Amino acid sequence: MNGWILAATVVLAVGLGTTLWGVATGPLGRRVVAQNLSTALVCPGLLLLSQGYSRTAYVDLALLLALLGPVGTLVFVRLLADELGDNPPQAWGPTWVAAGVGTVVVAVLCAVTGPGRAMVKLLVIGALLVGGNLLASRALSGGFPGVSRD
Amino acid sequence: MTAVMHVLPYLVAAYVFLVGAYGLATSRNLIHAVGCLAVCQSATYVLLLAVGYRDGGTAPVFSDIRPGSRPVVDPVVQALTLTDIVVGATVTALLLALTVQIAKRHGTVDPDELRELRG
Amino acid sequence: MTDAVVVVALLAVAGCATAAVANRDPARQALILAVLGTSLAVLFTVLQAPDVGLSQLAVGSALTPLLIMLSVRKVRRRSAHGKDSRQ
Amino acid sequence: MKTRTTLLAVGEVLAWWAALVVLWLMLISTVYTLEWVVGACAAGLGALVARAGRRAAVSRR
Amino acid sequence: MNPRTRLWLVVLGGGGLAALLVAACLRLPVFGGPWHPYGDRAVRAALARHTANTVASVNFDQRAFDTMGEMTILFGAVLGCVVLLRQARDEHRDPPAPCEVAAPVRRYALIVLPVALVTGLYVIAHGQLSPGGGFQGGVVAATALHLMYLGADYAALERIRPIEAYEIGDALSASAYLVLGFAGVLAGSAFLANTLLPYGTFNMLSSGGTVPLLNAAIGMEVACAVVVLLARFLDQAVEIEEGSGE
Repeated sequence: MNGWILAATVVLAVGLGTTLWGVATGPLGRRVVAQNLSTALVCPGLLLLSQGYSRTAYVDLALLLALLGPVGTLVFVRLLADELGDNPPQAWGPTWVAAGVGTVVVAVLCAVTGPGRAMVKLLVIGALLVGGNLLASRALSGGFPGVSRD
Repeated sequence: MTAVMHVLPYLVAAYVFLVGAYGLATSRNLIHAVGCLAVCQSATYVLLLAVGYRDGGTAPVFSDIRPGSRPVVDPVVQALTLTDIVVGATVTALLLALTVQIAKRHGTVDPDELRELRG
Repeated sequence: MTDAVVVVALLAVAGCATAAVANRDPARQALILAVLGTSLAVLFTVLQAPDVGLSQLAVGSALTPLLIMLSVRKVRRRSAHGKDSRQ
Repeated sequence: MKTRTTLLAVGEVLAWWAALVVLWLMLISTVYTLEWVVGACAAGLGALVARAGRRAAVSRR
Repeated sequence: MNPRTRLWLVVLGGGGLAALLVAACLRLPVFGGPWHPYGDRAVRAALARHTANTVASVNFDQRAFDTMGEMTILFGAVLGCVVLLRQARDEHRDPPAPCEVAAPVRRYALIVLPVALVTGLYVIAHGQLSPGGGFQGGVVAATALHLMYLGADYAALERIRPIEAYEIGDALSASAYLVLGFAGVLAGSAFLANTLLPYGTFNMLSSGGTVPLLNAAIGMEVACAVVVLLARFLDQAVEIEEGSGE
């Protein structure tokens, strides 16, 4: 047991616990928000686990999640557009908290890794993660003016 | 704690399987039933990987560690689980295709209504 | 103590499985199945199976939800159309 | 006019190719000749798809 | 059978199954135990053949025949979906109205599409070294193409995805796997035996004998199969309408 795994345990327990509660109950809009947050919070957890097990190979998992997580949310945004159109969910507080967790974790890991290609890979993951989740969140809340839904 | 930990993953696998089977038996919508079958399949992944785990072990992948420097977990069950996930995904796709076909031919995806139609 | 993270992942998987069965609407179930896929990937990582975790992420995060949501859309459109023609 | 379009197209593909080769080099752990060859091929494919995708997305408008 | 009797039957059967499963769980080797005879042998065999990722070695070398079965299941399932979801005689194609997608989403899709494709190819190419392999990378690459549907519309996806090419690619890569297997027979050893090529330097792209080639064949097969599969579902959900198109 080391500090990294402890931090990962906390992030995963809080992240998975709250998003499971959010995705299993309540109106449809809140559920999609929770699904988006689950990828946004699990990805930093996976990065911390990779550092905790001192295996750089595990970073690929976080890379794939950062790429495909927002894609999954966009699938729901696209195919549930009719149901979500009436009252689009607004959840900027949790979204920014998740983005903050992602940023902090990536920054700390970059500081530990030191300059090099591994650090750039971490930065790529961080950019994909935060950018993708903020965009998915904005698409979800209907924050793009002048868009006609099909 | 340790005594519980020795069986907890197996019990979780059994629980997930039973919950999926319950959902499958009581489902009123074929698409929901396909989702429940996916839950049942995830129980098999949990069971297989739990059997192969070794305390303090790491993944049997030697791209970033020297072979023999750390104990590794069982790769055979991991390969089996990989096959399991592929087969699970294709089964889901095939069953969803069947469901779409049933909806087209009979106009419903409720198994009880389908039984009445046939009888 | 490394077991703590295993326990967290196991409980998340069990909780997601229960929720996926309890929610009877396929669209809501697809959302929970996406979260179930993510928690399974976490469980596979802590059980030291990154290969399996990668394939679970690839299948569970975008492919399965897309398949289910497309089927839901087709079935809904089909039944809406059927109701129209019956009237 | 025609040459200009061709130049722009080639430039777009080359820019994507360079960016994707850099991405490939960041993903891998050790660099050697075969890695360069495979990475360059993969990045070439990615660059062609990137251009095709952009054209497909805007052509209708 | 009325729902009430059925529920009782489910409870009874489920209870019995639960009791048996719990009894079995208590007798299984303890979780995290040190005794893994097959795993230890598989790791030794993989290292002897210079394959860094033992899981890939098990899938494409030691149990390559099983992977052929898995590939056959995938191929058959895709064939089944193509047959089930074909356009019936009483249906017609109705091109959907173009859908306006917000500009940031379109830009995101157009940037992430090549990045995800290259990542998928990276996962395939490094299957025998780091975690990953043909299956994982193939699904990622196929999913990447469908960003065109999310970022623009179905017509745009169809423009960059000639479906016949993917059907041919699916069949070609499945036969490539078989041909590689028979090459082992022609070279004087067994079907799918990894004796054809030199094992190479440990932890390099060219290591592991036929493992990288089989891996690439599976990667292409999976990518093409997923694209064909999703194309059928998208056709049904977006384009094909009831009625014979008056």
